[in-house]
Amino acid sequence: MQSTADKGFIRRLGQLLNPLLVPFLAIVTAVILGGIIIKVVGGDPIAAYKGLVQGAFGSPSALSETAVWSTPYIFAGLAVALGFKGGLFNIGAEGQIAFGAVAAALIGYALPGWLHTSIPPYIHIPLAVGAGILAGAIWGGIPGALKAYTGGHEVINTIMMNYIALNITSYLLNGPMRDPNPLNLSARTPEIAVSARIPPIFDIPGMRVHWGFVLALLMAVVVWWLLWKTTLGFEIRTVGANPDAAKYAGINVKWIITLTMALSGALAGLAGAIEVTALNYRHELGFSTGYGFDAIAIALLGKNNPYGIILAAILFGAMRNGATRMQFLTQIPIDIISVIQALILLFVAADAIIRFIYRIRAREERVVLTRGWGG
Amino acid sequence: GATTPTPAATQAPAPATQAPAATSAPATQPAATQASSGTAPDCTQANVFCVGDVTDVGHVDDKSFNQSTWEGVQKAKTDGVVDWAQYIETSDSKDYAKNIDTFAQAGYKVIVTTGFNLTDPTYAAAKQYPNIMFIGVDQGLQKDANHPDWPLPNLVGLVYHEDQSGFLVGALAAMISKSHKVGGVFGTDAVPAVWRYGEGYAAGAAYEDKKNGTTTTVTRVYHNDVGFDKTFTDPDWGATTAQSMIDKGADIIFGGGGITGNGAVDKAAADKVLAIGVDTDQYYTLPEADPYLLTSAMKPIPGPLEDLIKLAKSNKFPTNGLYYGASGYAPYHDTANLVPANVDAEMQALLKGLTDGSIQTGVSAAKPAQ
Amino acid sequence: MTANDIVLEANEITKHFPGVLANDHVSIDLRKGEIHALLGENGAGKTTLMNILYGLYKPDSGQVVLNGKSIVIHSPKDSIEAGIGMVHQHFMLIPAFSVAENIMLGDETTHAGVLDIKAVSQRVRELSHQYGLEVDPDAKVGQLSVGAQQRVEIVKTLYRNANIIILDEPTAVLTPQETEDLFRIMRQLTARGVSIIFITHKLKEVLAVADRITVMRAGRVAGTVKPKETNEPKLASMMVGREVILTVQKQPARPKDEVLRVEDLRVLDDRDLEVIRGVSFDVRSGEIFGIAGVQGNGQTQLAEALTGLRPMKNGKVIMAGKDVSGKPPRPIIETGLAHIPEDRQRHGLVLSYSVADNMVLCNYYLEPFARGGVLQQEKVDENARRLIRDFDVRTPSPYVPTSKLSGGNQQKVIVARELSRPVKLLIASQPTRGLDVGSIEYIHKEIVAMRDRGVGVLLISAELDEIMALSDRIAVMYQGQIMDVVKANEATKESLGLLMAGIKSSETAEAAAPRP
Amino acid sequence: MDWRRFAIIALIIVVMFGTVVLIGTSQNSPLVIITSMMATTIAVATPLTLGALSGIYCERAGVVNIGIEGMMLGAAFFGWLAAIYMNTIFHYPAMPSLIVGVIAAIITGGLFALLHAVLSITFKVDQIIGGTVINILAAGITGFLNRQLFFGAGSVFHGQIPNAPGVLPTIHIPLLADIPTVGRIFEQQPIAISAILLVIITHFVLFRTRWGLRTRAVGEHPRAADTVGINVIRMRYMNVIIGGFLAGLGGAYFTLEAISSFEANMTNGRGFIALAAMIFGNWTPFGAWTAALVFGAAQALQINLQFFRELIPPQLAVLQNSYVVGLAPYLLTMLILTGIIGKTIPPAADGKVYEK
Ligand SMILES: Nc1ncnc2c1ncn2[C@@H]1O[C@H](COP(=O)(O)OP(=O)(O)OP(=O)(O)O)[C@@H](O)[C@H]1O
Ligand SMILES: Nc1ncnc2c1ncn2[C@@H]1O[C@H](COP(=O)(O)OP(=O)(O)OP(=O)(O)O)[C@@H](O)[C@H]1O
Ligand SMILES: [Mg+2]
Ligand SMILES: [Mg+2]
Repeated sequence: MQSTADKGFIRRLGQLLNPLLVPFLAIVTAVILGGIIIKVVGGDPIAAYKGLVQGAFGSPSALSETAVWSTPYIFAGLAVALGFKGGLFNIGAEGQIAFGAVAAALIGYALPGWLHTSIPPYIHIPLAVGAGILAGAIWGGIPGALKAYTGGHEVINTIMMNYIALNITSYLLNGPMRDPNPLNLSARTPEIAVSARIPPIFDIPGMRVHWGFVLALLMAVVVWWLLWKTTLGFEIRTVGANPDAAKYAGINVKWIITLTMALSGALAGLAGAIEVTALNYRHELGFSTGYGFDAIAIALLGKNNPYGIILAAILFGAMRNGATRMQFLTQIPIDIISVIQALILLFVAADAIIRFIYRIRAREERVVLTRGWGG
Repeated sequence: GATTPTPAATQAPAPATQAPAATSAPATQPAATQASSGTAPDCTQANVFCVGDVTDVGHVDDKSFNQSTWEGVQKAKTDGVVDWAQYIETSDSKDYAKNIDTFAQAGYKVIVTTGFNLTDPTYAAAKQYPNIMFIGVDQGLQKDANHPDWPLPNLVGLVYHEDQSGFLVGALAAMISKSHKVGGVFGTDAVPAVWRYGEGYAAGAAYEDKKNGTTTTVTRVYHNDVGFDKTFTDPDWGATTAQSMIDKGADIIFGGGGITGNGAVDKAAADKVLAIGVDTDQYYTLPEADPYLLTSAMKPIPGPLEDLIKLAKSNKFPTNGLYYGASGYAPYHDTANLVPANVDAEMQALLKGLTDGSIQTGVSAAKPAQ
Repeated sequence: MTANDIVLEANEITKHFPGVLANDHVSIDLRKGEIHALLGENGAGKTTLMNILYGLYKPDSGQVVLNGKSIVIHSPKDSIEAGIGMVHQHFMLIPAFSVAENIMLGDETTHAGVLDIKAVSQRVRELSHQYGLEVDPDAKVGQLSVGAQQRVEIVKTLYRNANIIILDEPTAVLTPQETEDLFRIMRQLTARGVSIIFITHKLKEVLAVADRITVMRAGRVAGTVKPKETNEPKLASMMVGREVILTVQKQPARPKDEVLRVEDLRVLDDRDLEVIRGVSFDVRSGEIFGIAGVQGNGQTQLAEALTGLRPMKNGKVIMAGKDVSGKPPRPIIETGLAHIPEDRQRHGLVLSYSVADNMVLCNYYLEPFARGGVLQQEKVDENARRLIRDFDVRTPSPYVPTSKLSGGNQQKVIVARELSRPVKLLIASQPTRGLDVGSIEYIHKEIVAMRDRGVGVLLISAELDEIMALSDRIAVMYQGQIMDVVKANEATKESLGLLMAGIKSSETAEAAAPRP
Repeated sequence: MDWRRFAIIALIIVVMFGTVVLIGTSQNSPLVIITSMMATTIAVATPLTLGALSGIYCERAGVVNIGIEGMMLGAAFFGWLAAIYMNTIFHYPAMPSLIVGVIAAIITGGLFALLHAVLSITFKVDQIIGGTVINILAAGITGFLNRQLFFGAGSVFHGQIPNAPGVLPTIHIPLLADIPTVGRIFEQQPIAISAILLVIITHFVLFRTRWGLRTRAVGEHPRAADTVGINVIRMRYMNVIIGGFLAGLGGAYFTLEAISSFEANMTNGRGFIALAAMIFGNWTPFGAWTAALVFGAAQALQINLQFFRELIPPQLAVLQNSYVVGLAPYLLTMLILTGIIGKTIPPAADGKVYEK
């Protein structure tokens, strides 16, 4: 009697934690393997991981930096996940982030000049961030529309859009949008007006964590609500799960595909806009390299669940942030982080391996994105 | 500008291998790329002289200026100037400040930051930590709205006249080339140093053309079509581009852009065409190209950097905010026999002229905005 | 009967699938030169048993005996070597390949590693001549009619010298004439000593062609009988385990105003060929208008065009007085259309969704299921519980994914969803395909009830029996055109069969050759 | 590969070449320009062709492979590493070292492919995710090892920049290579030549042999193949691994043929362009090859336009902007994918997991 009640409780707890179990074990396994690699190449894994944890969580400012790092990861991770839910694979977050950043920067520094007046923050910030969102939405929407109306596969197209974004950004930052200050020798925009800057949460020097982080957390909730509680979310998920049935049900599949990619791009654009308005106060070439690909890992690690993505993003942010201290203390190349992250992704993607190692029952449903190239 | 000639500058022209740049290179090479080993002393102690190196986004083994800087710091350590040296590689521009801070917090006495992109974070840190000496490699600052308090007593920008180095090798190329077609393969011209190398190269060739009544076609191709992070690390592109120049009759190739340039130099050598290296004497960094490496356009960082560290230790840190490393060109090494005495003499004259300012390259500091 | 003319024997075969006992100690035997029919409702385990004999599945226990020797079949390779050939329920042909390529695949003739298509084509011609199975070795399979594809499948088995051939529901997609043709071939084969296992749901056929009949129910053998010892009702109750009413009771229709009018409709298929070539007809409320015809004569595209799933090239569609020509699905649905799609898993359901979500697939956005773009989950679940009760859908709960439901129950989910909405027109495509008599009986009742409630019904089915049992008026489609529209009570199976084969009653039966 | 497509490709290339010829003619003879542009085109096309062929083997067997980028990167690194070990540690002469390097590269590609096969065929991981894993893993491992081996504590070469054995020698195709100027085109390095041979071989294998028929069957309708006794899983494994070998050879091009050093992420997305080439080529070897040539020509265009920067007439000033010209290959790819240059039809079961 008593024991059966316990069993029931434990089972329910198990059901509650099961989705987290595999990713957790994947991380553990990856970290262990990473440690072995460090050992093999003559480093001290314990010291390394100690440095990593210290650097990520060891002090208030460390925590703050981890949050700063996590912010774009959350946005970008949500972007990729939203695409996945709609059956679309957005590898283009990179370019969408860059475009979001450029647009936000432009509105950030140029708008007062255009209007010949200063703008109050509560208008200027939304405008700048909004511009970033819009730019990202366009940059994501184009491959979306191409997929919907011509069948051009979004995987290739978003990758191409990354390169195109790169060329255009390079052109803009070397030409029209280049910081005119004669002493500026690098390809970057002028600093954005103070009225366009999102303030840090605490005004303590060295604590850079800003309201963008809070916005990222809120955005996760919004995305969750959109996907699971609204008719639009129902339509996105239906198109993702079975486009034919969606069409049969009267859903405008082409439009939903376009919209999904646009929303995905918008989230990525938001990531760029926040980096500019809350952190760098300008856009600079060479910023945001690899976020797009990390975002894929984060979306998968988070199982396309907005809340899972928050956790995954913080994990990745912490790793990237802690890496500095790890290297400072042990001189172990930062690249080990990439290896560990790749291993995590590997084990999460092929959770069968983890289930095999730890003897866990298989679950039925499986992420399926591939629709072949035709469209 | 006020130039502080260094041994490298004055002796580089001397043929054969007297140039410290040359002789020191093999010595430093093995040590140079070693990371610090052993355990760190407590740098907060006043008597422990620690130097930290914050790289630009990239690696200390980039065979380019991140590496040269670290070599300089290492050199200071091996020469006993420094008790402990350490580097942090930046993986994202948003970490510049944090990485500098990591050293500052740990009580390092001198912090070296590499690359123009760290200019502002370095300036900010210098103001925040007045007792720490900061050396900004490639950071040519002036007093302006963003840097009102410049020059700071604890901040020096180590800068170079890359246009002069480019000018020198350009002149040499013009004098040596048989086909009077020479090429240059560079990273993106959005980076001022690269631009100065490239345009200096052309200017030097034009200078000699005027002198000798020759007409040399100088083709420069900058790698602008990829990400900032890729433009200096795309050797395949460098090789392809060099190949294309060689196909059109170029008989000297200047590889001026980190690893992208290395690709060009390698390719030229593979095709038995003369090549010119960049930044350091690449005779030691691209051994496979040695037989065809005519020279390298030098902006030797280790020497001047060590000097600066010494000055910092002996509290004679320059206060004018700028410190010019010598421009120069590397010895001809294996190709010395291709360089007639008169050409060599002309080269030494040019170096002298450039150094004392009697010869101007006429190259702007950076690419004018489009 | 002596044991030695038993060529193939399955002993005590047992096979589990997650949640299902597909075969439960099944034993059957096959004699030389006989046609052994295998009968049974959906999921009774017929295909599973055959897949085991053919080496696609491994049995959990039991063994297979070939010519008296117990053999182990690991893969189709083994069974092919053992002389077993199988024509699958769903054809195993590659549309992009030529007939010859399809036939030689897995058993290629090569010269120094290079394929010798000529030799194969030659061999195929010989076989098709020998057995009167006409197939063109150089044709692309994608271009062939279903009947022709089936002939290719049979040649495929003969090409591999099979002397035991398994035919899994071969007649489901054939005209009466094509079926007759198939039976002729089957008899020819048995005359040459080939033994055939013949699976079907159609009792008439079994009685017509089989030497012995084995009935399966829920994974078990319910019994083996001879045709002369039994009749349709007996077989039906053996299959289902209870009495089944094989005929549909219905009062004569009382048609009222027109709910659907189609004028000179022309539609292209995916290969841009015109597959609906000027079709016109009308459907009135309170009547069932049946469209008979062999698979692939445009019925699929007709349904898709009428429901907005496929663009129309030309023509007019008036639904409930509104012109909906070329409109996308939603506005058409909103004019009062219910649609039971031909392919339940592709169009009708989102298999990963719960039963509840699938039951609002077409009206999730309307009150009360949504307010201001926000889903009202409790209303959705409520609706599901009601429909599951009313339509007696066999599901553990409204929340299980429909992928977990059985074929028939999946179909019931769709039927429940479509028939529970207030509509003026019901388009039902192949509503009972692949379902067992039990389910068929149920769905037929619902459709008739719908009619009597004054809904117009457009019934598209390849099952002539179904069409004749339900329809008030019958149109026969042949190659994208309507051959004729006849009153159900005036139509005979033979007359319709001829029309389905493209022969107007005026013409002579000689022309009734199967299409090339 | 339909003729319309060929015509369009030819046209694109002619336009690109023509532009440069017109601009540069005052400085170089058209023949010289065309020759050099062709040389560039072939060089750039080499890794793309091999990558695309790799994709063709995988996808004709029904396995989508976007991990080609990672496979090439990994192969570039380990091939180069093997060559250096042979040359510096075991003191073999350059040539054998290079050959060992190429073999190592091919094997590396095969091993990455094996991983992809295990993930996407055995563990039934979504194939695009599998490919992404390969890409991220390859970038991480090569970056880390490149660093760890050549630099810092525990580095094999004690910080010495190891003396790479150079690059594969140029082969002069007799007679052809002796033609003045134009002969240049026929002086190619082994991998470039083998790429073209492999196009022909692959075409033959796919459409003339038993292996090819079965491969295509498995990619079109695996169950059908299964029912005639073809081992679907095995066919898929084999073809994915063959694809890996080809990607590996493509990787070898970067560090053993083009230049003699390795850099982090040096493949710079060429693996993805290769995929685009495969799709543009409609999953046929010759189609993919010609598509690769288009990308090659686009890069030749870009290089040469900068080359003749000063000569570009003002009305074409836009061509002076290398960023704008740089867009060409990418815009072209997207245009191609819209299908306006003829619809491309992937293998029916491409990307679909096969469950018995
Ligand atoms: N691959 C499978 N995995 C799990 N269950 C299966 C599988 N194949 C068949 N089943 C189940 O096994 C049972 C027998 O299926 P089978 O296909 O043999 O029935 P059947 O008699 O052929 O029905 P039908 O007349 O619809 O073809 C059914 O419950 C079916 O759902
Ligand atoms: N492919 C499959 N994989 C796993 N389980 C299956 C599969 N197919 C069927 N099943 C299980 O087998 C059970 C019976 O399925 P099946 O479709 O054969 O039922 P059925 O006998 O055909 O019912 P109906 O007569 O209503 O079609 C289902 O409840 C389902 O859980
Ligand atoms: Mg069934
Ligand atoms: Mg069956």
